[in-house]
Parts: sequence; C-alpha cells; structure tokens
Amino acid sequence: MLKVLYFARLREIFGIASEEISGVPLETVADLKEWLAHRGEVWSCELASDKVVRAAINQEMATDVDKIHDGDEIALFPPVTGG
Amino acid sequence: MLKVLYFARLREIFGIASEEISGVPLETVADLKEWLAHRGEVWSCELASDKVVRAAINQEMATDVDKIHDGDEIALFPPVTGG
Amino acid sequence: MRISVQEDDFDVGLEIDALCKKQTRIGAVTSFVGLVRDDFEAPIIGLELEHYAEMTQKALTNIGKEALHRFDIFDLTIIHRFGYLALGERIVLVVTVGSHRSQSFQACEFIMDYLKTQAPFWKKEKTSRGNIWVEANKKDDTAFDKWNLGKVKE
Amino acid sequence: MRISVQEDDFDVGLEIDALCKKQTRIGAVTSFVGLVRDDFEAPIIGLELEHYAEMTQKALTNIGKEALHRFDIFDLTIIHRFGYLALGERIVLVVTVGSHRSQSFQACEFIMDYLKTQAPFWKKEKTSRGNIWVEANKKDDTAFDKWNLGKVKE
Repeated sequence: MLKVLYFARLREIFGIASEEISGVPLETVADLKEWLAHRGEVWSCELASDKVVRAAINQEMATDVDKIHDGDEIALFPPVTGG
Repeated sequence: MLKVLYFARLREIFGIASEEISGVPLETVADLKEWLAHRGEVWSCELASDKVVRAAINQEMATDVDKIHDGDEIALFPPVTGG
Repeated sequence: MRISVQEDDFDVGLEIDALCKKQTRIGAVTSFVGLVRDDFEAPIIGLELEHYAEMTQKALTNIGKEALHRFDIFDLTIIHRFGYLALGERIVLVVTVGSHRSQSFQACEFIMDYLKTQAPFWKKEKTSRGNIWVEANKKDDTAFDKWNLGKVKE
Repeated sequence: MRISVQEDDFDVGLEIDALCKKQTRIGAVTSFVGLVRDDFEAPIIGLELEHYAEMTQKALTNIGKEALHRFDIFDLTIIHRFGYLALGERIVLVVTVGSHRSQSFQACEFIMDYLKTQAPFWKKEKTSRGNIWVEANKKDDTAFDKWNLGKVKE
C-alpha cells in the first residue's frame, strides 16, 4: 500500500489531497506517475506531458528513478515556490 | 597653509591630533610624509619605514602621488579597522 | 539551531538578539527577510502559502544542518510562515552568526538558495485579476546549482 | 538612503521596518550587524572606536551611492557607531532592500567590504592585557579588491 499526496496546483486539478493505492506493482516514482497518467484527462495532462512534477518519498526529495516500497508516503507536486 | 590631522596610533605616538603647516613647498602626500619624517624619532619611524600609512585629502581617500594644495586638510592614519 | 514553520509573524530584532546572546565569539550576523511584494504585471493583494506540513520542518532542518557543515558559522535560525499573507507581510527569515562576515553572508545566501528549490512550499497569489499559482523561477535553479560546483568552507 | 554615524545603539528590527515601509515592491531584505566579539588570544572587555568625524558621514554616503549605482536595489541604511563599546555590543548595521535576493545580498556584502577598507574608523581593543590598536586584516583588502574585478549589475 502506498500513500500518495498531492500539493498545490496538482491537488486542485486532481481534486484530491491524498489517496491510498494498493495491489499495483510499482517500482519507481516514474512508474507511479505513468500509472496515474493512465487515468486520463487531467492526470495524463499533468503527469505525462512536459510539465515538471517533483516528488518526495517519505518526506525526502526524490527523483523519477528512485525506488518506492510498500508503506511509503509519496508526494507529487509542482516545483516549490516558497521563500 | 595645510591643516594636517593624525588619527589612531599616529595621533597617540606623535602626541598631537592636528597641526598647521605653512611656508613649506610640498607637492604631494609623499612630500608631506617625507618632510614630517625629517623631524626624526617617532616621525621617521612611522612615516619613513615600511609601515603602511594611509592619507585623505579634504576627507577623500588619497594616495602618495596625489597633489596637495594650499588650504587642504590632509589626514594621515593607519589602515582603517572599522565595521 | 532554531527551525520554525508557523502561521504567526515573527520579530526580526528579537530573533537576531536571541541568536546573538548565546555566546560572545559572534562578530558577524547576517539576516535575510523575504516579503510579499508587489508585481508589475498584476497588483497583488496577498498570497496563500501552502506547505507539506509533515515535510517542511524536516526539509528546513536538513538545510540548516548542511549550512552548519559547509560554513564556518556558529548557529542559525530559519523561520518560514504558511497560510494567508497580505502584501508587505514577512514570509521567511534566515539568520546566520559567526566570527567573520564572509562565511555568515555565504551561509545565509546558501540557505535561501536551497530553501527556494528544496523546501515544500507553494505560493498562490491573490491578485485583482484572480488567483494564480506562482511559477517556479529558473534563476532559483541556477542559484541552487552554483553551490554544488564546489564546497566553500575556507 | 539613511546614513548615520552615532554614539548611541540602534534597533535592528526598527531600522529594517522603517526601510521596508517605504514601498510595496520590496521582496528581499538583507541585513548585516557587526558585534564586538571575543578573541581567543586576549579576552576583550570592549573597544574604543575612533573616527575622523568630518569624513565618516561623507565616506559612508559615497559607499551607499556606489551600492545603489552598482546593484539593482531600491534603498539602503548604514549605521556605524563610535566611542566606547563593550563586548557583545553592536558596532555597525547595513540593510539593503530590493526585488530579488541575489542583488540585495551582494549589495549588503559590497557595502561591508568597502566600509572595512574605506571608512575612517579605528578600533582599539581594551583587553585584560592592556589596550591594543587592532591591525588591519589582509583579508579585508582581498574582499575589497574582488569588487573591482568586474561590475556586478545584472
């Protein structure tokens, strides 16, 4: 089971802040993005286009090639704009 | 007539904060230093040795080659240490 | 090291004093404050600062630790606000203290550059023409990248 | 531009606020405070700051004007104290405000580097082993020189 969080523009466009995903074999952040993109419409537009989507695994910044494991908290979000 | 000011270590060692010098033909800051050094003892030790002595002409930083004119206020001092 | 993620405003003078009082070897104190600023294109009323609450404290702590490791400084403070902030309000404070100014300046700028690309905050501007998510600035990536060209500890 | 040469202490928070309140385009505020710090070699009780009173205001004004010319900032404050200052007391404050952080950081560091070699102040440390004129630091000359290698305006 993965806990997936969405922030900022993604949270608004997807219409959810978090969800739990289980029973799907996903090895990396890229796999997760690709799997979500198959939901179509806004999901593919945001996750399978040339838009930059950053990720964190268990509250640490991660990249597309980083491995994900059962029980992980994965966050997907646009590039940060704090400070 | 020149007004000559001394600051910090120079003021203490020479034992004066300012003086007026007139009737001496001095063209540059270097000339003034050399003329003062002829007073001997601490004057030559401070002004004619390898110690760095900075100068200002009319409250603007100056160098040894800068010209001095009648009526100028010339300050001599060690490298500054504020801030 | 003081790290705080908070809704409330902070007092810059008090924060600086608190950090300086800890010891007498401090000669240099650099601070940076980021404010909600007006834009030329769309007049800004304020902004909503969203953050990833479980991660922000951790991210800022990592950045602070990295600064203490890379630079010759004694201590630092990072405060970042979230929630609604009106035009002119303070968003972020970074204070770094050390013996000498060069290292305290560098550490302060380093923390800001890291924070701008590594801390999970997102700004949504409330303008007279509607609400707009702020786009990430390429300059921020460049500023971040420069710190990885070489270590700066003297 | 606010330039002050004074015996009295200053309030960092108030000075920053005063500079920021002038307009709403300010997004970045960098400040530097220099303190009387303890030394490892001889414990310092305090220091006597002598200055060339007729020149200091003029010298700091020139430095401030040069910073406004070189960097993309809106305004700045420089305050430098003189007289007797005890261990831990504030000596100098520089605040620079602009749209973006990089230029405000650079302007603030530039002013400190210039001031360290161009403003006529001299420190005499009062230590447990007697009073000692502080020697100029070669690092300060190097820091000053680096600004003359090239202009930094973006």
